[in-house]
Amino acid sequence: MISDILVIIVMVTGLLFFVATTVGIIRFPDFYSRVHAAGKGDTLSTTLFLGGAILFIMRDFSWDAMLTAGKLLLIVFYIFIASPTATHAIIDAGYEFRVPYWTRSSDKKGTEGDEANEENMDNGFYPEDLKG
Amino acid sequence: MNLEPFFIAMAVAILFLMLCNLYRVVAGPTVIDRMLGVNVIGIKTTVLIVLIGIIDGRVEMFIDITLAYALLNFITTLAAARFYQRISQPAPSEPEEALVAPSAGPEVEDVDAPEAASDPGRKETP
Amino acid sequence: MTWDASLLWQFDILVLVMMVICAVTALALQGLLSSAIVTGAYSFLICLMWTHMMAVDVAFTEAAVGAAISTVIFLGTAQYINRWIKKDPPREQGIKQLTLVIGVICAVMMLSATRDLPDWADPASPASTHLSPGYIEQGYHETATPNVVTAVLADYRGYDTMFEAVVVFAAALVVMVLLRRTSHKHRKVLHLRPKREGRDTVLRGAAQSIIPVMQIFALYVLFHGHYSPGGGFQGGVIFGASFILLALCYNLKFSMNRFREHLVLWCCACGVLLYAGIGAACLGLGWNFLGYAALADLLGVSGKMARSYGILAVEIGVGITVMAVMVSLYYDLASGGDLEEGL
Amino acid sequence: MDDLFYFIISKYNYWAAIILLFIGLYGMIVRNNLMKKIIGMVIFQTAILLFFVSIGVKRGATVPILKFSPDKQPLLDAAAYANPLPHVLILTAIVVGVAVLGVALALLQKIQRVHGTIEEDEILEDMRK
Repeated sequence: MISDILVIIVMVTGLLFFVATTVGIIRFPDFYSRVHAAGKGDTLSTTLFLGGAILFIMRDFSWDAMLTAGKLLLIVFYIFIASPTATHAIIDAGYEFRVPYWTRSSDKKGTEGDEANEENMDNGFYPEDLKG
Repeated sequence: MNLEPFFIAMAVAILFLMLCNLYRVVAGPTVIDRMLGVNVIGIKTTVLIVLIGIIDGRVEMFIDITLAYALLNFITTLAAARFYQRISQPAPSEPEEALVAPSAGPEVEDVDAPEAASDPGRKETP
Repeated sequence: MTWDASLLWQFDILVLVMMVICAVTALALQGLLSSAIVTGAYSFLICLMWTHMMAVDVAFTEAAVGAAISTVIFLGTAQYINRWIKKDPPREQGIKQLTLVIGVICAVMMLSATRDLPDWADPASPASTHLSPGYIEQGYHETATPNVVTAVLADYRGYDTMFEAVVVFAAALVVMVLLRRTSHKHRKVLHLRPKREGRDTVLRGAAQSIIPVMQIFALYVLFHGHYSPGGGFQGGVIFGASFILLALCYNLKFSMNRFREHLVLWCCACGVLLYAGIGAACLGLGWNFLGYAALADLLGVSGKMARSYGILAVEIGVGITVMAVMVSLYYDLASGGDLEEGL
Repeated sequence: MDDLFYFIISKYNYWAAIILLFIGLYGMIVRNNLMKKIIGMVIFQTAILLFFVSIGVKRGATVPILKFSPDKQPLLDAAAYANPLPHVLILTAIVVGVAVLGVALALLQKIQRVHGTIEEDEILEDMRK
């Protein structure tokens, strides 16, 4: 009973993080902040979902269930390695192409900044190669 | 307590959020934005497969697929990143020169392969 | 009403709607890379669909192939072609509309024909009542293999699988013959990946921790295919993907030093030969081609265990061929055929 | 209302397969770019595979891997397992599909080398010259 409630709590927390990830991916204004949302929120919510699954499987103890739970732990570990690595690779590619980044418009005037970048962002400019 | 309705609700909720993420795949202004959306969809696919397994009652049969996804998922993303690193290098301006340039051969050799060179014993084995 | 709520139709409909959106997007977008990447999302969704239809072996194959191979070879090809699509020429607008009309008419005809098909997930449908119960009920007594799909794949339908392996082998040869260039006159413009001191450390660290696990997991999938989803096709694809990952994290030369091209071709041929050789050995012992029960005396086991071992040997052959073919496809397509600098 | 609901529930998978089939076919015929045609081919192919696997689904069935009772006896009830035959056919078809995709992409690279373009009308013009 307690473990069931624990499963529900963990999974609902994971769902909340996934909602936050989705909002971030849809609503954030530029590429870098979207990668930020995906890299952190997605990994954490996946970990929580799979953690809930592990708790559910471990409810009644048997060696088969232990083996399955061990495999799930392995999955969590490798997602924890692979997913941030993937976002790192994406952001590296974007940085190499100088994808324009977003700045707050109030900070725009009067401060030193990358003017070309701001112009690009305003005009919706993206490197040609990245649109293909 | 019967948790099956909870898992079904959870699976449908995750799918609905995946549908929202699909917006980034369809509309994303650049290719790497799309890549990001596909990455999120791929990682959540692993969760959904585990949930389907739990609902079916035989998770141990579904877990291998999930492990395969966990290990393979970032190959596509990595390939896209590598692709952009390669084409960010400007092509030689003189195509005639590039057509016959034999210097391209040795240059390939020393790009990024110090491990291969420093390790001649393992070169022979697959 | 006999429909069952546990079929999760909400789930199916959401996945299918997403699949249709992905398919339309992949064909409508102007850029080629975008289309290739949307096709990757399509692959994830169809894997989900197959898992939900309880086709775990199929889902496993799709997972390995869709996540590791197809998008990578799309991207590899995109390096060597024009990535920019121009607008379709206006003179074809009429043909386009005509195609649309004919397509819609055909689709409506096929949709109306679905009324005659058995209901979805009907246990009493003709496809599920004549041949397949025999495989499920007899398969374990005859082959000692709990995974019915593996038993049918390698034993009852062994010919089919053997020629599928031959087709895959032929595809690798065709790709090599099409792309290989010997003359140095037509050397293509090489885009070298820029040197990046220290910036690949994260990727290489991740690859170093993942590649060994991937290879061990591939062997597990191959040898455990009797008792869980898996088998030669899935294990081979995952093993091949480990070399692709190596090439992506370091470079093509590095991967080719580990797994040289002539060795790849030997592996391609040896897998098919192992499969056909086992079949021929059964023939030589006086049974049918691929009748593994002939090996019983040779191995000193009962007939049904001999069939189980025969299935295992055949799966190993398939695994070697598929692994080598996937690596060969990657080497050729990602380097444009001259094997010097890949993706 | 219930009848309509039952009708939709019992057929939607076939409808999805047919819709995907014609999306792929339309893309293959209409798009001018050869790579788009290849993507149309992939979608066409998966639609057929989806139809095949749909045939083998059974309500209340589990994966076609035998279950064992605690005393190691297999449960041999055909109604409890999904139909394994379509799975076998489709499993091999996917790997062959990747091989076909590889050959198609190799042809694409070769066409680009010979004609310098992968647009269908430009290739035809180039061939007429």
